[in-house]
Amino acid sequence: MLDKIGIAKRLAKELKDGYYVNLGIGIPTLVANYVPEGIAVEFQSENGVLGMGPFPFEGEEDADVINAGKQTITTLAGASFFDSALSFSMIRGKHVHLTILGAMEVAENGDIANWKIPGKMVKGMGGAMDLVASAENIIVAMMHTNKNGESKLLKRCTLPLTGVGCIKKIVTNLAVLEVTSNGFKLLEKAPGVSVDDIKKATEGTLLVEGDIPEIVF
Amino acid sequence: MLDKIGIAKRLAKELKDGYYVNLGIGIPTLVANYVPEGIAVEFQSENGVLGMGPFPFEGEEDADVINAGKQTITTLAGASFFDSALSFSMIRGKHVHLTILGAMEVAENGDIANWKIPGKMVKGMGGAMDLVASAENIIVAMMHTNKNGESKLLKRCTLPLTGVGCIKKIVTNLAVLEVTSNGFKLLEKAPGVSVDDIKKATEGTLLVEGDIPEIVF
Amino acid sequence: MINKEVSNVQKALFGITDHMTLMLGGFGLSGIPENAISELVRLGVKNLTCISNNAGVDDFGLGLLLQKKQIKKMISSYVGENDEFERQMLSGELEVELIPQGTLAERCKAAQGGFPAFYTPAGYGTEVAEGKETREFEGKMYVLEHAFKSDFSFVKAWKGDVAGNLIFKGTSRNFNPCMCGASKITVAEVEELVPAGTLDPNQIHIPGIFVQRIFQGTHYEKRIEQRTVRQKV
Amino acid sequence: MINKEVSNVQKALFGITDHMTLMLGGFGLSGIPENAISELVRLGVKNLTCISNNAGVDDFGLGLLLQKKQIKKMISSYVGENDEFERQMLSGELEVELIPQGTLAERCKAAQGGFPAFYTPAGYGTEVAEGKETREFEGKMYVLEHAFKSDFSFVKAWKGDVAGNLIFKGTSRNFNPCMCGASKITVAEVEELVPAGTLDPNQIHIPGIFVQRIFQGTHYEKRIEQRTVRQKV
Repeated sequence: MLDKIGIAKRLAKELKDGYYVNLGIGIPTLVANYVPEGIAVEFQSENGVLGMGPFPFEGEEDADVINAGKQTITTLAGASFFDSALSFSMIRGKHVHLTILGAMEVAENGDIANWKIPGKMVKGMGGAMDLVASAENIIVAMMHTNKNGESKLLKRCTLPLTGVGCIKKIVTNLAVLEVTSNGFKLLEKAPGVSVDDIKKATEGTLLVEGDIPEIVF
Repeated sequence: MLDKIGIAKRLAKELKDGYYVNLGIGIPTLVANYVPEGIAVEFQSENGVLGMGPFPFEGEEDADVINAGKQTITTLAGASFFDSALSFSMIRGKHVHLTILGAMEVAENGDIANWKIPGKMVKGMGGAMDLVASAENIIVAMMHTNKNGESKLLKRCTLPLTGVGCIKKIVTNLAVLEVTSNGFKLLEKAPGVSVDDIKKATEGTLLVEGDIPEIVF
Repeated sequence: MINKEVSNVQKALFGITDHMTLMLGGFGLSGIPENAISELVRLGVKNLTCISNNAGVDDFGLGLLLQKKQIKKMISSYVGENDEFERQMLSGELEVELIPQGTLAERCKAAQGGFPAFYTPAGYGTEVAEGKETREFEGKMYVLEHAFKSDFSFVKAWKGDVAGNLIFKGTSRNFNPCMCGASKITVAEVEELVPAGTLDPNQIHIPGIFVQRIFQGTHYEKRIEQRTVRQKV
Repeated sequence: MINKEVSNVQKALFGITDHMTLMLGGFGLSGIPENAISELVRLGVKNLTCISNNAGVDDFGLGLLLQKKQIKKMISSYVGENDEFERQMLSGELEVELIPQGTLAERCKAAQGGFPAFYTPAGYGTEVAEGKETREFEGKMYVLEHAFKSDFSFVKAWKGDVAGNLIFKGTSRNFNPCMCGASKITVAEVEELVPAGTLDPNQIHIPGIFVQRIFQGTHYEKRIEQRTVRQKV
């Protein structure tokens, strides 16, 4: 089973040379720490920065330089700042190559829900609806089950949707899965996790074809 | 009868304190030379400058600083440069208060034609269609008749339109006229010009009510 | 040069009344019009509709207006991190319209630029598209979204000149430029107000034509919401 | 940092073929991609569709491509000051689509920003609206206009860095920023190419994400179309 850092490390393998990448709040943010050697990627944050670097050293925080998670950040050489409209032009116009974001639920038809629990939690969608409606390459990073042990990989989402049919891949603490027209196709399993474990934790259709390799970083 | 400078001087009286103004090519451009004392106006050129100043001194021309007529210009304190999209946001969004432009024909219903003579002259509309479709306050500056002595103030335009029902006022070498629902209302006549002269030069309906004052600068 | 300077925040907010619709710049607590918000609290205007990406925190930003129950409706994309907001929303005291962040930015830009409506893919197939017109272009579905209509825009810039020209700093730029000229009156507050001719015309982020009033703000707290740092090794 | 530098104009134009649609920045002769145009002439690619506000003059700018009859169709807002253009247009050799200047800019921006279509008032009731969908919003009529589709954008900036970030100068900015990222491949030529980290991130006009290839151009003529001056008294 992977911890959050393990999930981030596996996600980092999805980065390719020349990619502009938007990382959501939570686990996705950690991906920036594990960019493979020898490739160049730039991180975009939808509040208006491209070329994000690591967190600042203590005492060097600037309230005017934050990411979409409202965290203080730094920028790297080649960075740029811009307004929210141009930022979403980058996203909507498919200039951002990869989006990694969290989810409450993903359905086997590629639907995603991550912004609202009616009557309980209503934080809002932020930039997520623009991201999932626009990007060609969207990966969900999340725990396979919720705090009550219920599967987050469903036949159909039960919560209000963020986007329809848009998710292509999912990396969880248990597995890497691809969304296909027949269901969730199991690509890789986490160390120490069996295919049966994954089956039990997956409410949606799980497709298991041949030997499933173990995740390597 | 007014010459071009006279027309420009009369047009300058339409400027009001705090106005952002877009001046078309030709006579309108001259208006900038006759801004009344004591008022502040800024001139916008749709190729991307606000706060235009006079022409540069010889030897100080900059190919990167021109107006929409492709003339070399200077800028005044408080000027700004911007791209074509933001420039037309200023125009379409009604942030520009007054547009003065030339015309080949104006009709008594407020239609204007100034961009094309089918089969003969096709220069294009440039920014004129955006300007006349957007501005609330559009004044046409032109000669009352064309080179063949034919009226340019018509019942209906004969050339392809630039905009429909958008012209409010016209300043010519002979008169100042307002476009009303009943026709061209004569507001002022040029020095040495009689109401009859204006009638003869106007193909569209001319409304003459009471004494018509002479244009004063 | 058309002078837009007003001497203080009181004059800058002249004409504000109950039931108005306001746009307020900022992302989280970064780039928010702190002085304008304080004055709105002092004036006690009520039943406001606020268009702002976020709703501040309990004791800062728009949270201050929420505490005083001056806001009738919020139009935002993300409203976490604010308990009082959540309480008012779940209890029904506060009307909330949540819309995608890019749609929010572009509805401001549409108002600024005289576009009545545009098509965007964001939110198609979700409840934010309910009751809205949708349309297919080349096999993909889009939602028709309309320009906002509002009375005042309150924006915060880093530097400005008396002609109303604005320069923003870092990510505190965010929605501020998009909201300039998107309301009947745009009020800009700046950390430093300089004479016309001081700023490079080539480096202006928002030309003064989009700003009706400008003043130099005071006492910027610029609170940091998530102070994240790394240790020097 | 993702490096976008290519060493010369030949590499910058790699992949250009006949029948492609190109966007070219510039207003009049100001801010035109002089190096890219020269290379297009040298390559002799034909049957091009060119989206550009103007068509140059007889012996400069896009006029050079017109002379060699490389252009099949021009999409522009203003094409005066070019005798060869007029001759080809009136004789029917050259297809010409004239559209309002603001519409041209925004159709580029729509392509850049992933908007399929938008409503604008420009051209309503005129022949440019013929065959186009029109619609009323609050008593005013608008025309539905669509995003451009094109293969290459050629833009000219003042300064750029190897990450593709661009800064434009004066009114030579014009359509250039709008065309960046609006084609499959955007090629930027700059007067001065600097290392990443040299330009202030706060003062970038176009972030490098919208640019695929950047090179430092040579021999900029920057011809002035209308040299207007006043005399020193």
